[in-house]
Amino acid sequence: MDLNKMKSVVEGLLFLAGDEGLESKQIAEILELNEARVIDLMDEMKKDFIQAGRGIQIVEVARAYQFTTLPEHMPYFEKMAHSPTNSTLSQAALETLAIVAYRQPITRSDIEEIRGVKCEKALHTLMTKVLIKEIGRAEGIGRPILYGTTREFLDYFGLKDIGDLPEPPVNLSMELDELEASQLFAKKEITENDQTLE
Amino acid sequence: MDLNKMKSVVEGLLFLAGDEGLESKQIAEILELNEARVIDLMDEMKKDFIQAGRGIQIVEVARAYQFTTLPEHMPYFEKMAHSPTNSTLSQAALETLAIVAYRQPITRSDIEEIRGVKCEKALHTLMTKVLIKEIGRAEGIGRPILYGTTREFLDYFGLKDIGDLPEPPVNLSMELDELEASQLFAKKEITENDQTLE
Amino acid sequence: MSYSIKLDSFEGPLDLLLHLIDKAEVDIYDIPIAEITEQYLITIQTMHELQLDVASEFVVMAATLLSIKSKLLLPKKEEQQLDMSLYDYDMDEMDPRDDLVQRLLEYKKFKKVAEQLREMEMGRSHVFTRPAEDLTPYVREEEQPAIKNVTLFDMVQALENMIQRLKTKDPVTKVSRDEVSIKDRMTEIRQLVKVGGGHVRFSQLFVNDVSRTEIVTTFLALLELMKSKAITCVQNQLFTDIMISEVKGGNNSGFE
Repeated sequence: MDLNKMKSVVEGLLFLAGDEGLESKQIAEILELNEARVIDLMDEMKKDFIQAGRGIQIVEVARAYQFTTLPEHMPYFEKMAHSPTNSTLSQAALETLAIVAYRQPITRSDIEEIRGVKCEKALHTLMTKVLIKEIGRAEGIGRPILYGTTREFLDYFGLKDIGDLPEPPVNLSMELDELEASQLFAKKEITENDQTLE
Repeated sequence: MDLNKMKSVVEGLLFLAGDEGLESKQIAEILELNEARVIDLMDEMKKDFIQAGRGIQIVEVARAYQFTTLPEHMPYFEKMAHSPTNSTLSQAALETLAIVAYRQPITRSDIEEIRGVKCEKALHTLMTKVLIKEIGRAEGIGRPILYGTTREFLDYFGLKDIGDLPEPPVNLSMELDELEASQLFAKKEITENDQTLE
Repeated sequence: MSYSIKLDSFEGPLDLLLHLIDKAEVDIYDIPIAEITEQYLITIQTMHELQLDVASEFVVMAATLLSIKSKLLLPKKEEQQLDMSLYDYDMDEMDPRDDLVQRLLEYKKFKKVAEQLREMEMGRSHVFTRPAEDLTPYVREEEQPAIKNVTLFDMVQALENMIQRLKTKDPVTKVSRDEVSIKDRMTEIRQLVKVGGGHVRFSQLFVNDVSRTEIVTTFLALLELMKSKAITCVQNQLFTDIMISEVKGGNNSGFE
């Protein structure tokens, strides 16, 4: 594989990796190169990107290479976020909203459990748009906030009441349960390993 | 804003937009340019990307510009990525989909009339994959459901819009004649070459 | 028949007919009905002998072919007389094959298009993209725009996408300590069931914002109790809570 092809493949890889990024070791495996060679390659690419005036840059976060946008372009991204054609909800917000709708009342940590990622920002967005609200506190330590959907949520989607929500196309609730279960089992393995370590 | 800055900003915008993409109208709003100028700019950037041997490309899907990786790099991504098209459709589903795409809005019985077989299962598959949806009811007895294609349909096949569908063959009975004609032309060419060789 | 055909590879009677016409290398506008009908019937017969499911559509088409064949055999005059009462005079000239030819051409058109779609599908499956970034960080607090263009469907779709995404992802591994033993939890559950008069809802087992480990332990404890037939679990409907009930006269200890 020549240098240009390598750079081209790495660009595709980093594009797909998103904010999880890729470590030099992972890139080395995929390209079948040694890691030192990859580190050199990445340094070279960083410079290439700056020199070419590219709109994305390569940064290293927690030992992983990832693409990010340029800070000086911030005003345009703000505009994009405010664009009337773009005033829909982000995928993250939609997912969170769906989980709240189908599983309310639900705490933040339960939502995060299902989604596998933090959702503080998404919850904040949904609260600001009055699609969800605090509907109480769970019992127990810390008495975490319980979230539920609002009247505005029903209005917006033209629902009479929450029981009016559509059956998900696939057997969503079962899938969710399975997913939770599989994550639980993954956890169980870890716990058991832990015990054997003791 | 100079051209290079514009291109750089657009790159950042498309990077953030991911698989949702951005329409020329949206880009025009954000950059405060007119839409025609944006379309030119995008055409130019498409070429730039190819020329520079970039690892991502600009494609137009469902009227929105988006970045995708290059098909020739597929082997490197298989391990880590999710494809917009991860399983292929059955022949029955594909034929049914073709009929819906070209004849929408269309009822199930009209589709079955054309295919000569029942297609309940195929329709169900296509609905589950959100490639088609109910877009209304026909007049008359039973008010049967009318089906049409979705945005996901465009995405699935990488189509700009529904007008981007391949032209259906106009006159199939001509095929034989065309074949003969093309063979004649081929023959003629050879004859001509023959002559020039002489 | 001089050639063999894969019987299960036909999408329907029209597909089979197109295949036979292709093989016979005849003009679709001038189908030798007798010949094609014979081959069609042989194919159906073979399907039957191989105990393949011959869908009713294939049989209906056989009947159609036979009917066309017999119409063609009728002397022209008689046909005219028969038709006169039913159709206009200009219909007299109609070839009984016309309807079928039109259907075949129409179907063939979509078969061709389907082929092209197949290629496009393949092309698309070779490229990848990334999910859109959450733009919320770029939104200034004071002016959150109202939502637009979001449908219920979008929401459900988002959930489905998430499931697909999570399914393909390796679970993130974080090590934590097991604080409550399964045995302890089993005892607790049995107490809760007793306090609840023989029943307790699944959700009631988690009164506070519990950790994953606790959920796991509870879950495993439940499985143990079910295995030892000390309790039963019933869920009436999707989304509804699971009801945990004591088994009357079941294993009272719940322990091995």
